Amino acid sequence: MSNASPERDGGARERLQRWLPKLVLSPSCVLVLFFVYGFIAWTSYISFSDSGMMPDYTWVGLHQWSRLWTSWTWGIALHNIWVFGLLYIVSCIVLGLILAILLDQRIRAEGVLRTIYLYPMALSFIVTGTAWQWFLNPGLGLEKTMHDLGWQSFSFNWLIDSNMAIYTVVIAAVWQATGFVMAMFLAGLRGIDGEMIKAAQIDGAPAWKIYARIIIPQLRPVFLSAVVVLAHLAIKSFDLIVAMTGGGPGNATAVPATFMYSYAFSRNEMGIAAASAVFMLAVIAALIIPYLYSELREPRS
Amino acid sequence: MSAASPTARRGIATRAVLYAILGLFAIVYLMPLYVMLTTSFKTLEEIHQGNMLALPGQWTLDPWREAWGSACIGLECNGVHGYFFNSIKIVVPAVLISGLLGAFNGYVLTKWKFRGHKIVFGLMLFSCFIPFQIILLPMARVLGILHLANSTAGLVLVHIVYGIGFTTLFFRNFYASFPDELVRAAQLDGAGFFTIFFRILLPASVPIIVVTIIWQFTNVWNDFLFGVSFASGDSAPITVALNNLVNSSTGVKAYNVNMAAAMVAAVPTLIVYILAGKYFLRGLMSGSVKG
Amino acid sequence: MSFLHINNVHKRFGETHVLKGIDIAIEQGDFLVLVGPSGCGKSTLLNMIAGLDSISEGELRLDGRCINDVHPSRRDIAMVFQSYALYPSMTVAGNIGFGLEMRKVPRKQRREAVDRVAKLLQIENLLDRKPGQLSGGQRQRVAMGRALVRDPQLFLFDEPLSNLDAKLRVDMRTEIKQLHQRLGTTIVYVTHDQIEAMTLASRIAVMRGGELQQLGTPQAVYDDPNNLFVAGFMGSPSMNLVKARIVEQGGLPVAQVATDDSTLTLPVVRDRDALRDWCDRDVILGLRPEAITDPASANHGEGNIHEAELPVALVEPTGADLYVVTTLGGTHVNARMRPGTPLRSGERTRFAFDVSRMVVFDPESEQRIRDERTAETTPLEETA
Amino acid sequence: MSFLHINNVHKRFGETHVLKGIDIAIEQGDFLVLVGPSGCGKSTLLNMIAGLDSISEGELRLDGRCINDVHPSRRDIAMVFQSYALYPSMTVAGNIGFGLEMRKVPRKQRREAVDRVAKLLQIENLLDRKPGQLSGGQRQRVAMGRALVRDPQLFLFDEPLSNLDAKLRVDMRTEIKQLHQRLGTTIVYVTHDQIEAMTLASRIAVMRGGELQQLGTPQAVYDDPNNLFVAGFMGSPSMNLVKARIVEQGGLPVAQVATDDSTLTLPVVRDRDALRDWCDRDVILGLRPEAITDPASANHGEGNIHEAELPVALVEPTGADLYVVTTLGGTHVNARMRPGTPLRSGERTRFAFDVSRMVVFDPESEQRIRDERTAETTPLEETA
Amino acid sequence: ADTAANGEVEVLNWWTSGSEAKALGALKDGLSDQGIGWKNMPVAGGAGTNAMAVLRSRITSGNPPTAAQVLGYDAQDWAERDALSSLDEVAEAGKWDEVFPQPLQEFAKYDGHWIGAPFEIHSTNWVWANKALMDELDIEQPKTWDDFIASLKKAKDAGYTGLAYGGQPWQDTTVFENVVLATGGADFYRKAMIDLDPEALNSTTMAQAFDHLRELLQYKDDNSPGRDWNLATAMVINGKALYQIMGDWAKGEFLNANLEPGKDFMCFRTPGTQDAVTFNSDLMIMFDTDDAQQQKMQQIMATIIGSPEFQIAFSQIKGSVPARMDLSADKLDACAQSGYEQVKAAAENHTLMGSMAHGYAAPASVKNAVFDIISSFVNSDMPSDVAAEQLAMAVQGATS
Ligand SMILES: Nc1ncnc2c1ncn2[C@@H]1O[C@H](COP(=O)(O)OP(=O)(O)OP(=O)(O)O)[C@@H](O)[C@H]1O
Ligand SMILES: Nc1ncnc2c1ncn2[C@@H]1O[C@H](COP(=O)(O)OP(=O)(O)OP(=O)(O)O)[C@@H](O)[C@H]1O
Ligand SMILES: [Mg+2]
Ligand SMILES: [Mg+2]
Repeated sequence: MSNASPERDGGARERLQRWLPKLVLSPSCVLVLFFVYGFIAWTSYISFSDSGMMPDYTWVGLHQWSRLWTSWTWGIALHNIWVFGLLYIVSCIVLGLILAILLDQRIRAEGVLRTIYLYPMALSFIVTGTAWQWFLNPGLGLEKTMHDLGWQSFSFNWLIDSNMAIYTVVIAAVWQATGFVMAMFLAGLRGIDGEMIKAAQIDGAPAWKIYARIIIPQLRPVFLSAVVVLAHLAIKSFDLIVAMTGGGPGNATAVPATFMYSYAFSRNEMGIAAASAVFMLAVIAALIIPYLYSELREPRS
Repeated sequence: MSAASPTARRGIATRAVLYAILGLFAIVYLMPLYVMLTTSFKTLEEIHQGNMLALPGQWTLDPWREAWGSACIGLECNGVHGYFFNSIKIVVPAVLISGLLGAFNGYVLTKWKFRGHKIVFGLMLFSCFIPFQIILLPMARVLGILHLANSTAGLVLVHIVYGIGFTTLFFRNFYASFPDELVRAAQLDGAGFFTIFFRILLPASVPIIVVTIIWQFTNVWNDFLFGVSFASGDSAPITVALNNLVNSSTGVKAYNVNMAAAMVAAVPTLIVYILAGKYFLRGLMSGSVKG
Repeated sequence: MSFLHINNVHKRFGETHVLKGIDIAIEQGDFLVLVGPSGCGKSTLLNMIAGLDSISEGELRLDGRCINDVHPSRRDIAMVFQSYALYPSMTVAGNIGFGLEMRKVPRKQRREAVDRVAKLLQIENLLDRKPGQLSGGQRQRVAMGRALVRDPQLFLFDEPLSNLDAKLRVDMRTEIKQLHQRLGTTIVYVTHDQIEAMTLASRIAVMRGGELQQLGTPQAVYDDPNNLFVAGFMGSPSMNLVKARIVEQGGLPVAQVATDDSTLTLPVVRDRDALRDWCDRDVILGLRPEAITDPASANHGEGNIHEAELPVALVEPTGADLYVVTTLGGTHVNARMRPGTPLRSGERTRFAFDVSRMVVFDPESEQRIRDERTAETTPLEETA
Repeated sequence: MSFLHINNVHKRFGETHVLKGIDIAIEQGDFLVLVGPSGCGKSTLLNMIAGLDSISEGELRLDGRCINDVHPSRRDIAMVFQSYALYPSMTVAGNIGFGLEMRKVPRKQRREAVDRVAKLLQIENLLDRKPGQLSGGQRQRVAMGRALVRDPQLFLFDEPLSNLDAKLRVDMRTEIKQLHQRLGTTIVYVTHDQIEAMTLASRIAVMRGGELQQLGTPQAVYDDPNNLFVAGFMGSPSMNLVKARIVEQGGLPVAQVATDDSTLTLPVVRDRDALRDWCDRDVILGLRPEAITDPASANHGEGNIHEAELPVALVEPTGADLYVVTTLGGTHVNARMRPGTPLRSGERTRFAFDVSRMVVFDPESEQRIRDERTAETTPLEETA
Repeated sequence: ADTAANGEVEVLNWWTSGSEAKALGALKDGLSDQGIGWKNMPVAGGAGTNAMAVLRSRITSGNPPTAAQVLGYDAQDWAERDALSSLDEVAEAGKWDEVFPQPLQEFAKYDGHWIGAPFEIHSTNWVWANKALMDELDIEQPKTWDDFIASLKKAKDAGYTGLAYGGQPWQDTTVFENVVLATGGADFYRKAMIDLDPEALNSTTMAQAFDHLRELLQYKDDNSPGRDWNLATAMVINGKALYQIMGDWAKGEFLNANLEPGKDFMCFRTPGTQDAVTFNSDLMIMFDTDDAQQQKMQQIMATIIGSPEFQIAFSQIKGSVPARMDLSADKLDACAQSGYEQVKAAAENHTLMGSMAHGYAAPASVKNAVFDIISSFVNSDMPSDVAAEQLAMAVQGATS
């Protein structure tokens, strides 16, 4: 289309029209390229530098990385994010799906219940952390209440048990995100063709089999989205841990996000913090990029 | 239907179980909110002796008054209301601008495709997943260079940058379900790029606008990390003020005031969820679920 | 006792009264086609027969047994849904075999049944695909296979061919017809396609706004409609409905119709006795396009042909036919002529009216004006 | 010079070659209908004419001017999209008036134009509704209105009636036809409906896999198809295509067709000269269903009727017609008979073949076997 | 006062409420007497971690606050980066070299220049005891480690919690450093905790210290993990627990509850550590600026902090003792009076040593590495010799 069209006033305006979409997209592109990918590059560099309290651009090769891998807490943090992430994602999905299925049974108070399940997502853990701490604290919350009510043998002390503390974090995190997952599943359920369910009824399938064999397999895209959103939340679970356990007892509930923060800002080990960040980013990329690829490869119908 | 048939009676029993389960979940879900609310209406003595789950024996609004207007944060005893308005000053432009940019991006990426549009989208989407800790220092430097350090304007910029990924995702998926013919028809009608967007696509985007606003509003309002790092002091958002109030290292903890302050901090997001929750589901159904 | 007996069945969705007392009875081996405008309650009726919607009032009997409260899975009914409703996560074989699996048919037997049906529908080579990888026509056949594999007491089809292109549609229609002839199973079939209804049905039920308008053989419904609605609804292009006046001429009632420039007088052949009472009153005449032809194509053998020269308003050749439009009684009237007839709008030409096929309606009640004995020809199936 | 000249136009989407050199020229006031199977490139061609897709190769001329690089908004073309593409957030009036608004027509004038079009389409009372509140037929009319309000040089319609029910479709078809006659604007129209194509077109272009198969008047395409594809594609029920053998009998070529029990010999009338070369070779005969009738309905006047008694395989009454299926040359053959003919499958009856309408194809190249002079009747429009 | 004319100081701190904020108020008042305004900038949480993150972000963005409250090595780190203003003039005028004890000067001076103004001295080797409970159980103030354990046992047998314990890493380590000091004495403490001598860290003495810690932990209650220190103090106040080992800021809680030292509660050095003091101290550092007005205000602020009146007034509120060694302790309470004397003595005897738990023994990276080990020791059943070995390794890892 190089040959100039004979239109007189058209040329400039038409060219503008042709460039306009890219022009409009470019501010976002520039922002993202600079503030996200530029910073990722910067962090990657820092992970090979001798940075301590403040960035220092002396190249030290893999020094920080080897210190990261010999670090005692990093092992715990990795183990925790693995346990936490897995449990968190699985429980949220299972609970969210169950709630969505239950809510999908033409429930009277659906609107109210939906809001109740959804509201925790609205609150930051800076806000709810204290309430959770109380609630799970054996001396103050659930356990004490049960004792007061006469159930003396009731025991729930996970918050202070270094082996179990991570599970209390899971509980609170699940509480927060289940509603959101439920909403996603509910939307997915509502999108399923009602005739198909009727067809299955005619085929003689009982209700639970209809869900197990027909409906749930069709929610695959919702599962994928839910996993992505939850993985995103799990990796960023910083407020949550800080508000509930501060990473304790000991380092029992340290996760990469708290590890990074603590190494960067209280231990003055920015190099290690950067290395851990780059590592986490690589893990996320390994998880997300195949998903993005599969999502974007084919034009959605 | 006449007399209850066996199937009908079994139906009633199942529904009773159904409602019981849903009700139980609802109670569990409401527990933390309940604890926070009741505590915020109790006196300090009652908290120290009483049961956490009990209703206040003697209701008092003082904790709320104190949290709003006279609780001390550092050496200033003006409550959290100033910070509340800081948050509003941050949330409103951040949500609007990131939403608008996301809408533009979604529009271009679906209706004005160009070579490499998928890569651009992939890059934007991936930006949703970076751990924010790593960008604190470089961001601080950049804000300093831009003279936006320690200001609400700086925080607005930060939230816009890191909100673009999700807003673009939402709008892209939504607009992907719009027929391309719409844009073509408008072109034949003689409409240009912006006219098509503002006159035709945007007015039809209400469901996804609601989803985006809810998501962004919640994220920005509840943000702590950016707030504490880039805008502490007088321009701090409410989460930071709340943290300062709650996390004193010494002294008697005024749990009731803390809880009241926490509720103040939670009210806007709660309102948004309750008011727009219905549209939220609708918006999710209109395409954003699919990834 | 009939095989399927729909006895004064009502359906209400909250305030809306969707079905207002439907009475239909068919015999084993019948092919009942439900037709009617969109939203008239066809799918609702089908769903109620299948047990997928509850019955607000009335009774459903299948083979003598009341099935009002029987769960869908225990009614021994197979259904093909308009939207196919294939299970997207299962293969074609899985889709077809699912009903058998739920009925605990052993794997081996299931396999054989699926293979048999697949062969019948010529989809053997698709058995391992997922529905998403099939073309529209193939999907339709899978949906069909899911019903056919089951050998039920009753088949229900809800517009099963509506999403197919013209060619495939004709093929599938023939397929269904042959199937019905071979198996002899009772079928209830919903469609909005005229040709489908006419060619497949042994009985057609015409519905409108939740009420049954007419139940009868295709021929009866087509040639002998109960009322204006049925007359106008059946057939494409639809029956010409023309305002006319009955006058007496030579002791016999004749119909007078205004043309553009004069008056056309058509003798009345059918329902002559009833029409005697209508002298000097306005009526509506119903004439099928194929009953108005060029004189050469007219059915001189059996018909009662009356010719007239009229102006041509519009000419529409469709290849197979030539539709010629003229104006009668103030409305356009379609006449079907042999293709190739050299006509232009504005010209005048001779039209041959086969008045033996003409029907007459009361313009107020919109009911047919009929001789008593005519109505008796299909006494059981007509409804008020 | 023609009004719209599509000159060797190609379209490639990356690797896929969607249009492979299309040549079409039509005059001002023509009504060109594009038909062809799904995915053959009809919409693509329309989009290219509108300027919504770029042209990979070739040239588009409108009124003598090359418009390859002219922006859609300055081509003076109006288009109705298959999916309507109504602006969901605007009222009906807003939708119709949007094109004028973009062209800076003053508000008052715009209002008048919208009102005029609304009146024409009988949607005056819907002007304040949003598209979501309209029924399918109403939406379609709004989409139409959006194009009609504009008074462009060229209208493009992409399957504009495909989503309507049968009745509305017939009405809208008539509407479009009258509109075209009144305005005289040039129209390019895509459809997969046979009747639409036949009744509306002044020229039909049959496409297949990105290539033009035949361009001609509806009559030419229907009666005188260039090849097997066009013959099979046009018409519903489609043309009977029967294997036969040409032999010489009495110095003239005749076609011999195997029936169930014997051999049927049909004289050849058309393309006799060309067929002389085909003696003792296999061919494919094309016979429209309406050219095989009962002897009484046969076109004895103009046709060349050849009768034979054959067994009836299947009978399909459609109300207006009775399709009788028999077997010829190993395939089912549809014959169209007068409704009411009392026939059952298994019986034998007399069929009348109008051999003057029979066409013959080369089974290998699938091309028509044609006399030279026949091809000359429409020399400019036929394509190789 | 017309503060605008004289400008405002912006002081980053994590003293957001309670006695700490009140103590800071004394500084604010002092400044406002000079017509200088105060811009609020508190950053709570994470024992100053959030504040340090903010400080870094402020300095990175080229927009440092006027001054900041820091602990221990942080002042040195910032000085190393030339980020700080020199306080030499103020120090000279106030004879800081003479009045502040040497161990403190190591943190407040960098390269021979004063860079931080010390607010106070806290000592961390204190035991806080409920007097009524001691009387009830007939317990004398224990003088030796064994006495101490014996009295705890008595309390436990009587159904009380022996040791009120807050299970956070810094509290674990506070108790631990008390045990190390009690077990190995001042020299060992210095060698292990300050010189970070690997042999000392992985010695039998260290293992013994871990044994003692394990023994001590038997007397805490089960709910300790995560508990804030002031809640542990409340247990002593309410008579639920006998002792708490905590720095002298715990005293503020007793005073707040209207208890009197010596009468309602007791304060004494952790048995076995009587002749040494482990300390920490808050430093105010001033950031380098070109703004003359800011510089002037920084000097004024430093002068105020170093002044005898402020030092006394501040410690009165905060429960600490003055960082200056040349003041009269009359105005302080009984505990502080004895504490002040002990600090003075320790300073003389070179047994005034930095606290590991509060970052005055080793840099942050080492401190946190120690936290890791101590916390996991407390929260698991790690054997003592393993713990000692791990400790040595962790420290080595952090210093490499
Ligand atoms: N769940 C429901 N609640 C209220 N009204 C309903 C419900 N389901 C169907 N209807 C109404 O009942 C009427 C009959 O619907 P039905 O689906 O049976 O129509 P139909 O004859 O199958 O039409 P179509 O030919 O368009 O499929 C419609 O007017 C519809 O709006
Ligand atoms: N953007 C595109 N990229 C690649 N191939 C395309 C694209 N758009 C269309 N095609 C292909 O081009 C071919 C022609 O498409 P077109 O839409 O013109 O078909 P059509 O003739 O209009 O079919 P239908 O009757 O189904 O509307 C199809 O095979 C289609 O898959
Ligand atoms: Mg229906
Ligand atoms: Mg198309």
